[in-house]
Amino acid sequence: MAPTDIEGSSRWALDEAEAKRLQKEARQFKGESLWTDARRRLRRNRTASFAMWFLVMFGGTSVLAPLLPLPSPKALSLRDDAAPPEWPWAEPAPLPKPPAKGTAATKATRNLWNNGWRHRTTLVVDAADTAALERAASWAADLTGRAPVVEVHAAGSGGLEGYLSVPMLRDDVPRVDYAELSDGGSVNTWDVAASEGRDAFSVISLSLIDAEGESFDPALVSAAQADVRGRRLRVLLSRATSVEGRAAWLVEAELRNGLAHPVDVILVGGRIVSEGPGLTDAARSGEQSARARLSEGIEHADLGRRAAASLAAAPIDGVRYAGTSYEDGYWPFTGLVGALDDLLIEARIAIFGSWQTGNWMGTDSKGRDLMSRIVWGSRTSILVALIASACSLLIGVLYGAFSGFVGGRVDNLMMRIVDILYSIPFIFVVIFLITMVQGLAEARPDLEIDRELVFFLVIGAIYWLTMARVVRGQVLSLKNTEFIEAARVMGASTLRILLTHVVPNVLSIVIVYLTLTIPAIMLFEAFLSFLGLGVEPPKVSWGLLAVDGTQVINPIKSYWWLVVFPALAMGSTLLALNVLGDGLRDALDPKMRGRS
Amino acid sequence: MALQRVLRQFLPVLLLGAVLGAAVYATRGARLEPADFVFNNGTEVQTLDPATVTGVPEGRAIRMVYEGLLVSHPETLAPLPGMAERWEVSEDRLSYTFHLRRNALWSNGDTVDADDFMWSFERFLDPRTAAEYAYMLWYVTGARAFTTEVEDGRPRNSFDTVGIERLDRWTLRFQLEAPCPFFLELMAFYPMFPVCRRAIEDMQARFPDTWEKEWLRPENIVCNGPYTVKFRRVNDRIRFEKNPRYWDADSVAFETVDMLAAESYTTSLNLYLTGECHWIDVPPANVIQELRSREDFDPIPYLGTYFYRVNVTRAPMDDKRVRRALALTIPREDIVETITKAGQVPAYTLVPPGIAGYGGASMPRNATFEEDLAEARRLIEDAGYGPGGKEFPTVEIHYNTSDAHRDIAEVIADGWAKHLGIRAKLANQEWKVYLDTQSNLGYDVSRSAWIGDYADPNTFIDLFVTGGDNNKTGWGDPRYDALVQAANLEADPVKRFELMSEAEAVLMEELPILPIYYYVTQSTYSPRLGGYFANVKDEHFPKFWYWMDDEELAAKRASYPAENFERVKTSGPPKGLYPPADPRSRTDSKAGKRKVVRTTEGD
Amino acid sequence: MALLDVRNLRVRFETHHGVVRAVDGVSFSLEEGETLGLVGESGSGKSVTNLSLMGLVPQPPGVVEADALTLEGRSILEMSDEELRRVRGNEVSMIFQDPMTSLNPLLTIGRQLTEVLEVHERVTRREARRRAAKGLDDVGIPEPEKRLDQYPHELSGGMRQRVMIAMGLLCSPKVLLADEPTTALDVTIQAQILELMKSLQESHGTAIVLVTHDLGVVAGMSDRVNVMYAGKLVETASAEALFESPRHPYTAGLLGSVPRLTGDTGAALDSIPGSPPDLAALPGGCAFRPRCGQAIDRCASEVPPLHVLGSSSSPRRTACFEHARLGGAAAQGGDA
Amino acid sequence: MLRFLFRRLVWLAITLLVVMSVSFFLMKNVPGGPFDGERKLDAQIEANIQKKYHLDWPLWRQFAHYVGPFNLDDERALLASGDGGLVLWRSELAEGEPTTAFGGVLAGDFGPSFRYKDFTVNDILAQSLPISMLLGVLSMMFAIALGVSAGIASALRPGSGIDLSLRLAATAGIALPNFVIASFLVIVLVFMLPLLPVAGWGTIRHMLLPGFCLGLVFAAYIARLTRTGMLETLSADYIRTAHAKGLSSRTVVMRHALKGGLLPVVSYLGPATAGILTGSLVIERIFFIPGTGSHFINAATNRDYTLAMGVTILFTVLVYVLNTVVDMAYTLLDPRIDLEDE
Repeated sequence: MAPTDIEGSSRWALDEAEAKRLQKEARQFKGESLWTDARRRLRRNRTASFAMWFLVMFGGTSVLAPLLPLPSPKALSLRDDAAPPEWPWAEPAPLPKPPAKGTAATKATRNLWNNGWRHRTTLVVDAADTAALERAASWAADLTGRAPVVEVHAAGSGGLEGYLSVPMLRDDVPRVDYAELSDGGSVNTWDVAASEGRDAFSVISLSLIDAEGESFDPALVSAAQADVRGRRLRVLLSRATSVEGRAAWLVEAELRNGLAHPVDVILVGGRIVSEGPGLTDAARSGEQSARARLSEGIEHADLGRRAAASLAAAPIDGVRYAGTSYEDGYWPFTGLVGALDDLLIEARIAIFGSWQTGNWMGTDSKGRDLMSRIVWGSRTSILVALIASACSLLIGVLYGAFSGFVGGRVDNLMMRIVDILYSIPFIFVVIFLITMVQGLAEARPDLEIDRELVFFLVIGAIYWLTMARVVRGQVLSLKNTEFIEAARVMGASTLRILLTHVVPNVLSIVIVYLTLTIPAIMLFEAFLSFLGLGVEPPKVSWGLLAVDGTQVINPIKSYWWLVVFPALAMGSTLLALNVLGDGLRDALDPKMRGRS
Repeated sequence: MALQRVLRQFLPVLLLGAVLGAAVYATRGARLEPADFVFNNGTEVQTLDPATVTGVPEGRAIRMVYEGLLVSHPETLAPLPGMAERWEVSEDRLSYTFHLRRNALWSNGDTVDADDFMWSFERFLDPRTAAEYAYMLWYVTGARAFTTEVEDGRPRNSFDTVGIERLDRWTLRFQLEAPCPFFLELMAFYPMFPVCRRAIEDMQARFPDTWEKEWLRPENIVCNGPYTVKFRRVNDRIRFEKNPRYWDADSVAFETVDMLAAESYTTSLNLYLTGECHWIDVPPANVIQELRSREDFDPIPYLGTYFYRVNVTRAPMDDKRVRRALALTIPREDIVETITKAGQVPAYTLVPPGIAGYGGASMPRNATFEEDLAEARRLIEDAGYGPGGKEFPTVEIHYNTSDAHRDIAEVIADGWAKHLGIRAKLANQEWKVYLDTQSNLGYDVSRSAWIGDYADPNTFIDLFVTGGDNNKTGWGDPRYDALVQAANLEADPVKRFELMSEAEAVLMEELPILPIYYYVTQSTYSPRLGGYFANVKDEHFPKFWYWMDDEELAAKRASYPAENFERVKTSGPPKGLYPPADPRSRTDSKAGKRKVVRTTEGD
Repeated sequence: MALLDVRNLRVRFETHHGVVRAVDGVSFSLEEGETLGLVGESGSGKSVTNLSLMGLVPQPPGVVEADALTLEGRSILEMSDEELRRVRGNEVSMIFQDPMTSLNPLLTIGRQLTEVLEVHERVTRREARRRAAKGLDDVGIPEPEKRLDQYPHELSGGMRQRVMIAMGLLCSPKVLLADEPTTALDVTIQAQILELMKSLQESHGTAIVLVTHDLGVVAGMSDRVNVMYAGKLVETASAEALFESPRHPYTAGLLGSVPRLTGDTGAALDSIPGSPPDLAALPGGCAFRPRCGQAIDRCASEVPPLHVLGSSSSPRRTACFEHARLGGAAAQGGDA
Repeated sequence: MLRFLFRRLVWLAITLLVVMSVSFFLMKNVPGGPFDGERKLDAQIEANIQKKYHLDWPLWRQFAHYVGPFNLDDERALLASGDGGLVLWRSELAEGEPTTAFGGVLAGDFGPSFRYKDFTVNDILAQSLPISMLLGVLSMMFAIALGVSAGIASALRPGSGIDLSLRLAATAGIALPNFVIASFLVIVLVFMLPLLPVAGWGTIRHMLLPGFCLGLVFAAYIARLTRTGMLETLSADYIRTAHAKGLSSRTVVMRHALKGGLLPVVSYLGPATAGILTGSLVIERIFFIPGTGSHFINAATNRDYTLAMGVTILFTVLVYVLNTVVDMAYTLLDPRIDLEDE
């Protein structure tokens, strides 16, 4: 019957009160939406919500890794053997052999001396000689404007030796003295493209950091700029992330106003804050290479050399220059993650200073802290799990659902394609794709291909096949159910039926399958990495840790911690995933609605 | 429909049948009678055809079943009579005459004579055989041309142009193009071993398509060595049986020998520890620490060097100073002490020690590592990098996928970063891709190694002549080429070695390679195994092996040096396998004292 | 002694929502050969009552209590699992609402039929098969032998329900609990099935508890009718008496919502306003009060007890304070 | 059914052809070759080798030669035997007859292996496949026995302690790589309690550990699938019917619920068996078993083109056959599904 009839007919006309009553009734009857209900039920499922919190916690740990006071996951501390776990309160175990002085771990101060996270210059003094220590400290403070940290460890001969070190933050650079600057002496200039003639430009690297909070004087920069062999200044770099007490935009404005000549690019802390019109490709590449420079701390090596030179010129009694080390301590991430990491690192240093945890889970044979490697490795593993499973999910579910739903010849053909893909040796596919990508990345560096991302996508692209099959089977049995018929009768489009009726109903099996796939993906990643097709050392992933771990189980000597902890991390995460998966399945199952 | 119904009825029966069948099949596999001696070869051999093999594992298998003109002394590797009873070298060292023994038989009963050798050498050099090691015989006049000049798929020249001559049924003569001081050693090298002409021709006639595989089947293969092949299981084992027709069969102790192909080091160790295997060639790296105190692990220097190739066609490695800085900064001591651990020696030259009479030339160094570092920093600055200079581009360390290589690369990258401020990235590649990249100079710095084929510096020095197949660095220096050329033509061994040392000095000055360490052998074997010696080429000769009796074992243990070795349990060998009654061939080898090489820190 | 005696049956489910009293103080009895109708809206506790008679209420979360729940004097509540098992399908059997899902799709009809016999009567396979075929024949399935080898999906809905009935009657049970046996079937089949049940009841002498919300079915089949609302009996009477003059507003409402062929076909059907209450949160007093047009103040505070009405020959009871007034109103044509 | 089988067969042929050509061209386009080694060969020697193995031919010709049926080897006559007649099969040739016309995959010849030069791919597969199949069957038996019983046990009492601990164990089985488990078991069962041989192949005792380790992860999967499937069926109406019939709980579970509950497991068996075949690589390495699994990876990393193709074809056929069998088994178990629908 036509809608107008309804309105016209008094018999069917509802007065407002009645309509409201009916609506209320309907609402009452309908109860809550599927999702609200699912959320409620998931919350009520205690194990599942526990699993969820566990995962959130683990994910948080992984994201916040730079904030945690962990030793560096990559800095080597060479020693004869992997060290077993130690209790947090335990005395550090004696090292099997004395470390090379000034380079590696020492007994009492391993925490401080596990390289990484900071650049440092080290002086050796006799620990017994307090006066020498003080002299050294004041000398170091004079030179760097920063209070040194004193460490004491056993000297090889049985006595004590003091190590005096100046911890430096990642962004710490030797302060550029403005007086020095005005005579142009300490402005570092890279003539990145000097030989290319017309496009030549200069990069001026300046430190804008101002430890004492002195004011920043753009005029000095301008003066320096004029000094740069008369060339037009194209790129201005600042290595500081910020100038204390000054917002980035303010710095930028100051620079702009204070500079006599036009500037094309201004970088603050490695981030472009301003781009001028005349930016050429050459300048861009120069900017990139200069940016790469920023985190390397060569400037600090310079400080070290200066310190060494200064000491050589004017020796201090009882103080010896031992060396300078600098290290990022972790593998840098790009983009947003990298930016976040920078912040987190600073927060870490602000909160924990130079304190870091001991080897609570032991170390590997190269003296790297296992706990730290597990935490940092989780980033890779979680990333690969997320990307690859999302990829397989997307392709697999859509492909399988479509194939199963359309059925007939199309289904047959689509499934045969899956069969074919299934049989093609994946290892050739992977090698081929990776080689292709490598070639492309070399040929077109401007595309900025992230090899790892590609690698993860490749894994996902391999893992969608089974998913497609599973989904298709499920859809096939759903296809003839009444509610699908009903939807069809009501004129819903195929896509709509797929998305609103079919997909939610295959969700439970998809979730179960997904929780089964994720561990497989993690292990597959390890396997491919092992073949040289995946993440590159020193980066690690859980899978790689597990693979490494098994090689140390043998009847002669077992380094159990190298297996147990990675396996535990992986196992508990996957268990939580599974429990959560089950919980989700139960929560999403319409048949379970209203039940506990 | 009906079929479905029937199947539905019988499905459980079918399944049950399948399971039962599998179980029957499983229990059918009778237990293999254990062999007298079992060793792990590390991988499946490529082939048992001496002409086409290349690798160390293949060499071990070939030596089981064939014997060449000469054999090597198991410890000193000096040539001993093999198929040839005696031999003469001409004054000018260009002509070698071998007199075959007359009592040598093939396992099918035929006599081994000069014809077999002539035919075998012709086959070896024939391009159609495609022998990878054919170049080893190119010292013989005309051999190179015979292999490389091809017409219609056949050699253009006749074999008569090659300087190998059959003087009579029992005499062979080789004419060399230039003196080759290690020619006798070559004659004991396994690619030079003969094959039975009649047997192979027989197979060619019987299986015109597949004879190349047929003649190597255990039931068809004809050998002249101490053992014959009983059966082969791919990726499992080759079972060898004593060859009763071997000329020196009396001195062969073991009746049966199994050669395993277990690739996993841990599995290999497990097999060894449970006594199912008596000699393993490489134990897992992480137990070496523990093994070193045991009497059954006995590393000695090995004729091999681990080094990095540098791509000198790429900036900034085209700068000699940069290469030297990189070379100086490698923490070699750390690497051998904490990564490889088996007693490897830090390398500062290309040619490993252990070649008698060869002095070599090492890269110039300072008194201490710290001074090396200081010099390296200076060099980098001189080269125009660093503060105030150019930015040093990221260096990629390229290696083939393996834990050991990764570990070493990590340490080196760490050293460069720490001491020079050079960021080094690690890039591992799957083996074949890695080889491809290396050959095409698609790398910055690439992990490499070279194991000498024979105990002569030539096998190393020859690598880096301009445009050499195995140069793979893009480096070339006319001085070097001239010195190598001169050395190759030099008849006087002392002078020759001097020329080679000079060449090596050029190499170490230019440093297209960064030496890292020299290999050591890592064999782990039952203390009861007699006639086995660790040697510089890690070659071992089955005809000398036997089980020591308790007395001899006790004597051996008594002779250990002051350092206390941990005694390990040795499973008692089967009865009757103690030294054979006539240990002729062992007399001098038995006298050889156990050499203990303990590489120690700094002394 | 009654065949089945139920006194003060209470079934509750303890869920996270709270305690749901699915059945709350239901009493009735069933004589041999009698047909008892159990009527009510969805969720009124009919099916749960039925399930508790079989001991099939899932425990936990269900809790079944009763002053008496006896089959021929034996207490069902106190039976062991084994005893219960022997009763099920043998003395008491059950027909479920949806023949589409109540038969195992993976087993043949024959297998599903014969297993009942195999469990309860030690008969040979061949005998079981013969009897199964006869059972199918009894319920009017043509070619019973062939059907035995077929799978449920090869049969139509009506056929399947016939199979269910045949299964229920195979062991000649004393009581057949039919849970909406015809709801899922179309009308012509419905009539056939009902007819079939009736004739089988006569031949087997089986007592039937017929659970339905279809008053027409009840009218045709039942001797007596129990009307349930929110887990409680609200009215019980002989079928004729009930239809003639419902004494509970809910019954009246139910009757009023049945379309009639007579009278003004254009007139609107009277629906009962509102919806059945949430059993976990029943209002105080009479559960029907919020939907009742006749409610008085007392209904809000007191739960009306079952008033005994009528003659001893046709006893009826109703749980309404206003039953007297209702009796008159019902005579006017169920205009509640 | 027969029509179904026929159709599957046709599809198998098509699939094989596509798989073969894609794989062939893919692997030839991957860097590196079978005879590359640490030692780079003299150019002429390399050319000799290339020629010997026909690697110097254009790709299409290599492919045609590989697939057959005509032997394109120029050294031998084409199409005719020694006496000029057409030879259809090798066995028709008298011993020593000098030529064959047919070769390639279509003639049942997978060619010579490049890595194992003494063997043909046929030899290698014939040696290793029975071993792998046996190991596969054994581990599948382990997997099914363990997985199904654990799955049932946990489905019968969802949420109970048994359920939780079984699920925990199953998850551990999935999460812990089998090589970790294998390494631990070797330490315990071989070195601490010397019960089993450490590695090798031969007696049934050699097979227990690898079979168990290989099956474990699949057991865990099967347990999960069984649990899910059983929970689903146990809530079905017909289970209530079965209870109402007076069947004992055991009968209800075994006869009525299990069949339906195992359907997902059955459809998983196809991929699982394929997984066992290819996934046995690590287990084969650890337990030193000369099976096919290692060839799947090693043939590729060695660039042993013919062997890689051989295992690919073998794998394709096996998976295909298994999936067909599974599909058939599915219809046998579930009468509602009709193969002719496909």
